[in-house]
Amino acid sequence: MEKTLVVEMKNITKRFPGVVANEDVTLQLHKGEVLALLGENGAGKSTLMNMLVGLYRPDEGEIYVNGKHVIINSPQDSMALGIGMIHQEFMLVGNLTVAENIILGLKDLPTVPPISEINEKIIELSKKYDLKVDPTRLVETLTVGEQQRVEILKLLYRGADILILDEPTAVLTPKESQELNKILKKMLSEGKSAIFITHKMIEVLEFSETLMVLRKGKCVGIKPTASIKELSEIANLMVGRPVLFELEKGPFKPGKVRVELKNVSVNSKTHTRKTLDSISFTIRSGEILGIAGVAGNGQQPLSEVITGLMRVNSGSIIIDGEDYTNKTPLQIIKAGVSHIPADRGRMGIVGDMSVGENLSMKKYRTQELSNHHMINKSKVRQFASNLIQKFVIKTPTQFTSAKFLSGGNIQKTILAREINSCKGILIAVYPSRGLDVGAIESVRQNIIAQRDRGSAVLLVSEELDELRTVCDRIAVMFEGRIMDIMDAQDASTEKIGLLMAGVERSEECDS
Amino acid sequence: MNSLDLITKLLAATLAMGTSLTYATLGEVFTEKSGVLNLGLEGTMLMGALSGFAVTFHTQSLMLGVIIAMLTGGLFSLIHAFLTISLRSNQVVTGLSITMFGTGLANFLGKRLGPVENNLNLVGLNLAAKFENIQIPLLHKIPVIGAFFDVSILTYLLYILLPLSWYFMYKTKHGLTLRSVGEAPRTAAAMGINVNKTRYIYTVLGGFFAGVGGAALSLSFTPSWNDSMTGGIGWIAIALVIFSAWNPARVAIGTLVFGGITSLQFFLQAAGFKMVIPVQFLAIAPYFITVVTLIIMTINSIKNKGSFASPSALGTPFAIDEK
Amino acid sequence: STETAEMSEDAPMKVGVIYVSAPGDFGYSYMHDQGTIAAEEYFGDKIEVIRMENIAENEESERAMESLIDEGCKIIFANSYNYQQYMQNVAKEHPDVYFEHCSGYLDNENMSNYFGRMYQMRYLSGIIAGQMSESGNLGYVGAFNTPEVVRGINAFTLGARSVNPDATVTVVWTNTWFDPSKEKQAAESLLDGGCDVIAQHQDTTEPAKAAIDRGAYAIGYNANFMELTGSNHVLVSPMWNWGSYMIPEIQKAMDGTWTSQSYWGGLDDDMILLSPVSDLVPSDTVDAVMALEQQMRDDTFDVFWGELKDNTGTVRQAAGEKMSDGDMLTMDWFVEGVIGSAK
Amino acid sequence: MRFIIEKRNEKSKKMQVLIPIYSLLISFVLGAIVLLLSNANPIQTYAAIFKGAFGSNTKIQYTLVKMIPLLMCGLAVGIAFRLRFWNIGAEGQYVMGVIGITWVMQFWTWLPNVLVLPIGLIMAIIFGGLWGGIPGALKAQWKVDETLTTLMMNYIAIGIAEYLYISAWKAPKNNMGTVKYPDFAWIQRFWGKVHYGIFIALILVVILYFVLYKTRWGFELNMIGKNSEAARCQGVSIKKNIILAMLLSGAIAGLAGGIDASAVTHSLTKGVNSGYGFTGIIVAWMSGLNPFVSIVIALFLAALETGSDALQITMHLPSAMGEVLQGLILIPLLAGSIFIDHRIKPARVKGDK
Ligand SMILES: Nc1ncnc2c1ncn2[C@@H]1O[C@H](COP(=O)(O)OP(=O)(O)OP(=O)(O)O)[C@@H](O)[C@H]1O
Ligand SMILES: Nc1ncnc2c1ncn2[C@@H]1O[C@H](COP(=O)(O)OP(=O)(O)OP(=O)(O)O)[C@@H](O)[C@H]1O
Ligand SMILES: [Mg+2]
Ligand SMILES: [Mg+2]
Repeated sequence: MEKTLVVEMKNITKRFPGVVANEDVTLQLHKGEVLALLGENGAGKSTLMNMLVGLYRPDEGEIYVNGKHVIINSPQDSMALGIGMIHQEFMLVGNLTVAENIILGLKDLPTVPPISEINEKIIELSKKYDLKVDPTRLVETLTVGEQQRVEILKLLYRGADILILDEPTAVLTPKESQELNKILKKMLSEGKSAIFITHKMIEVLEFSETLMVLRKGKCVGIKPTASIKELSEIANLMVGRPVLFELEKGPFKPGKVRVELKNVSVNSKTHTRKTLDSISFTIRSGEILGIAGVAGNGQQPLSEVITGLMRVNSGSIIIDGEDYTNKTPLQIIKAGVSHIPADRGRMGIVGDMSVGENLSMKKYRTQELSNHHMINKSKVRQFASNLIQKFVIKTPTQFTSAKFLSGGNIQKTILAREINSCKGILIAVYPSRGLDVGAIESVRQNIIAQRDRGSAVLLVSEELDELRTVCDRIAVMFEGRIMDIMDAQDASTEKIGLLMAGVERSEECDS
Repeated sequence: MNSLDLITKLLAATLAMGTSLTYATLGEVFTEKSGVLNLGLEGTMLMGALSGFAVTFHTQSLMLGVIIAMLTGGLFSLIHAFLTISLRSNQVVTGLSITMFGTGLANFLGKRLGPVENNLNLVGLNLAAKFENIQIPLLHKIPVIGAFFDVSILTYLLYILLPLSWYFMYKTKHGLTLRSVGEAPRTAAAMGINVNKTRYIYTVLGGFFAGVGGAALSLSFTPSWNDSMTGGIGWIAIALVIFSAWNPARVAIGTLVFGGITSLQFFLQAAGFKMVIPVQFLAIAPYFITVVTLIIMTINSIKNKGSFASPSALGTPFAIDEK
Repeated sequence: STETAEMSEDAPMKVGVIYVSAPGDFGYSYMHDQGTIAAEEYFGDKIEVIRMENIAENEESERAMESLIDEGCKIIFANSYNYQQYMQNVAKEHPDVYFEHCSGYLDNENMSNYFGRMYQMRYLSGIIAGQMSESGNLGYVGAFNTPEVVRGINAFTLGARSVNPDATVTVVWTNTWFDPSKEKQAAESLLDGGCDVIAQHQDTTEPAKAAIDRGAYAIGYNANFMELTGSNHVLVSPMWNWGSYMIPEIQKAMDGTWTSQSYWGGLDDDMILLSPVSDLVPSDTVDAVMALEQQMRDDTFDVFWGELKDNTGTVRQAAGEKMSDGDMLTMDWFVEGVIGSAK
Repeated sequence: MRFIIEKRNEKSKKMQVLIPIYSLLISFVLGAIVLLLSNANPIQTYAAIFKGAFGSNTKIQYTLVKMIPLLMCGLAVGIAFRLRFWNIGAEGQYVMGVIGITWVMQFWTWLPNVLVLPIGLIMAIIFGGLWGGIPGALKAQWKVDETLTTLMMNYIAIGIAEYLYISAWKAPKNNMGTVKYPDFAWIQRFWGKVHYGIFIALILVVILYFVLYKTRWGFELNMIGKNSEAARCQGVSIKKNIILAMLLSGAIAGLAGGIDASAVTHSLTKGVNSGYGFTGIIVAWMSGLNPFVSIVIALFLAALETGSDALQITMHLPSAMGEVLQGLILIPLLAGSIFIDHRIKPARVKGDK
């Protein structure tokens, strides 16, 4: 079959202050084909795609769509060319409804949009693709999975033929990912073409015809997916060195109880059901407790009550034998708790401060970095450069604003800070979300090392693989409750999957 | 005077005084909704008042006066827009500077745009005509409500503009664009909206309203030109934008509360009420009560899930390729 | 500097004038400027006037005076109450310059204070208001409850009640000397409350205009409001005539005969005036007012003549006695017939 | 041709110096046009303004005296701005400071003489601090919008001051205004008009520089201002710091009022709300919230103000022209500020058709 080129980006170069995000990259997408765009965090994938949709303009190079040379100055231009993109960070307006988000920016919209007609059309579309979502709801009240559905509906509604998907599954649960993948298949079967950015190797194999790898802004390889025999091949290409898929993990030797939750409950402001409902468990030193569950079932509130960011309504939290219920975040930090928060941009870093300052944010209070109330700048510099080296954080200098780092390196910065200051208790929430294989490897390895050194770790994750390989025990959460806690080796995907869906153990036995 | 009568008159006074304030507040709601904070309102209004008066004085045309006031307001906001949107200067300081500049320029021009007979002064001149109250037959006789039907054309216009603005903002595609730009500019840009163009439009629109607000003083409420005649109304308008939670439908509440209390304290004095509190305290009552009301409303809204959130991107410049 | 100013014999003498607001306001500073203009016309090129307007009543005024002295001013007039302290300071440092402060009480060897007995005109305007009012409800828009304003209200009330013993004067405070909107609102509220004459101690014509618009009467202040508004519903305006003071003082400074004084001028020396009376006022009333004006000029009639009771009934001035200047200058109570609070 | 604005890799040191110079040149040109239109010789006018601000010892002294409250109000709002707390209430906090010191001066007569001034200044700090602390607490506790509360509280403070100097605290003989402070409690002058308050302001600059740039607390304020949610996760209490910063902000504005009252006005009277609180906002921002730079900006703005007197004296222009020229100086400066961390370049034309 003759393959027609739908998109061709020729010799694209894009520079940002201090970095060359893309250098002489050439990309080709054929009709009906899925191109997997791979690369480490910060390799320049999102940047390249943003140029295709007109958010950025290339410094050098040319773009051809359907054989015609085009200048894409704005997203409006790219939409007119039938290009649509799901961005890495959701592009949604929280206080608008689903329908409003979907029609936002549409060119040929009548002045007074016929909302009921639009709602119907959305419902129709969502039925066709099995994307359940209520068009009248405010987007800020939706779960992450639902928000992703809105993003897809935006593409469908606009009838884009060329889809760009920038890590669409990064924040989804396995189940949601599977659903998304089904939808994608359906869309592709209609003759659409797609560029798919992901860090998940399985998805690469499952979807793409061709894969293209970027490293440090340059293209380092284009291959037919069929030619790939082992996953490690891609990983090595991306990272430029062999990647370990096996984690080194010491034997499980649990020590004394470090954290204990007793019947912790948090009332919900909006729902009648509790946000957290009688949660009880313990974490011992030298142990990693995994929390599995579909996002929005209380994992994040759980991490926040332990770190003092959210108040509990009843129950108690005991750290090293002392009651820390409703203590301030600072008191809990001083008790030795480190925290890798779920939303790294919002909670984890201060984008407008330097990488070095961000690294020192847990330690600036201590004698290590300050004498009494004065911060010792030279000690901070030394401290930061050590951490940057140790955790291989890619940053032009430690004085660069943290916001300029790629997602993966932002996460490494947080990890470095929290692990460095960790005094035995680590709460990690989705620590590998959106990271490349290399970064994931190092994050997991670091967490395990922490446990091997005798720390108590709570790991919230949606990746069953991760939970199974990293954790010692796994608890499954559903609607604010803990459904069950089991040893990691007893945790089969099916078992966890059922619990995550809210099926009680007993019911499972009955059936 | 019976109490119904008193309330009617109080309401009438509030409407007369509140007209200018409402225009300015409504305009600033549009501006802020798009993510631009315009603290230059006071200076912009004053320029509107000045230009409106000067033009009407020389041409005898009230319509032309209002139009020129509107355009002047728009022009002044355009300066603000250019500085804060294109050149990304700090919105707070730019606004303050514009107020300083506008106040100075208006007061200066007030001594230059008058007729030769009056030493080029505009101060102390009277207009041949001003916006008179128009009574709607029968309706204006109804107690209390009647006050709404015995106002000037500029006030009647607000009866249309306020609901229309609400409709525009929440029901039309332009309103959708406006809200998204102030709330999530990156998203708006990704959806093909020209964020900065939108912000320009609504900043200038806000200026149009501010200009008319100024003219409502110099051509209708106190038809004359006086140095700094806006007397802080622009600042109050900025405060009332918050009070109305950036919702055009609630602008009227804010201006009625503030204007009402201002008028009320005069009414109480005029009614010979034995004052237990010093007169200066009556003068600060409107400010005090506005703050207290805001506190109560805010606490209430926290309980019923916040409705007092400002547009998320308010005050921050936008550039697509900058994080 | 001072040297250059004294260089030539017939170089004009420099006169500095400091105004609290812009003289274009047709209010207080405007009338001062009329005085200055009168002096300019009188002396021709023998003097050169340097004006400074909108000078705040803080150290800015001191700076303004120093600047004027730098420019070589020989005599400096300043027209607002709170300048007095600063003027006294500067006066002590510049014994060779003459200082003239309006509306205060401080003085120095080279500093005088001066003011006018505006209450006399207020009384006369009160007679006209009392005569013309049908309801007997008079309204008065007041800026701040300072002794000067309170004194004016009392005099106005006494005048009105001298012809209409049942008349009342309702006071509304605006807490601003100058704010067109507030002044208008205050007047409107008085009119809504049934007042049919509006008097004012404010710096814009808005209260008067509000009255005219409603077909009520107005009493002006500072300048001739009948001219400014073009309406004969302005019955009369008590006015300042600062030229009558400034011209002789400048002359004395020129002649080197200047001496310091505390001067509270009245009708007898033309520092205050009554504008022409509206043609709506019956001629016998005008005649009566003129007769009384002559009596005041001759010092045979006093406005604050006992017995005077305040509006709670307490006797404030014993019968058959005239009130001392000291008591007038600190007045903080309203006479019978005033509705409102002086505190 | 289209132009695009591109971010520089780092702030340009060169531009930080050049921009004010270029901006001023543009201002002069704009101002010259306005002046020519009003029949004034621009060169003469500018020379007069400069002479008015720096032309003699006395002029320099007045400029310095004016700088003190401007600088302190700039420092005050700068602290709040660090937290993204829009304190536009420095004016009211300043007025409350004057009320505080006046209370001590007028009524605490039993105090030993040497203590009157220090205690008066402390009271100014307390009054100003509380006036700033209230909106701070309202924000911290209930998220009440500070722009509205601080703005409204300006008017309230001014109203209270008017009540006090016209009625309650009025000196018996006065038309308005409280009694003069006892002269042993005045802040003394050491060079002409310049009083010792200037040292308090300068010491404050140094202290604040250290606090804001060198201490843990300064670091915490910075974190909160730039991402309060992240700061909270790092154990920084947002509520506590908003209240603390606003107490401090208000206290400094109050102190500014106290100093000006005890050194210059010597009483509470009309003119107490002189606009320093608002100009302080401009000082804070133009200085990039840097205390040392604030000195330069405050001096500049003070000079503009004192120099503007010359417009009336030498050029016989109305005082409003001063504001016009000040606006014309600020606007190009604001417009230029972008080039410190951005450069402008023509959009790429290659490939355009
Ligand atoms: N607007 C910007 N300003 C400055 N630098 C930027 C900007 N956007 C991206 N960069 C830099 O360009 C490089 C490429 O970033 P990009 O976001 O394209 O990476 P990516 O491959 O998508 O990474 P990830 O997998 O983490 O999403 C990174 O070094 C990033 O820090
Ligand atoms: N993140 C942390 N990890 C470990 N220890 C900490 C941490 N933060 C603070 N500390 C320690 O806790 C103690 C108290 O902390 P705090 O910040 O209150 O100290 P401080 O500022 O020196 O004291 P104070 O403010 O009371 O004078 C200090 O000894 C400090 O070193
Ligand atoms: Mg990316
Ligand atoms: Mg401490």
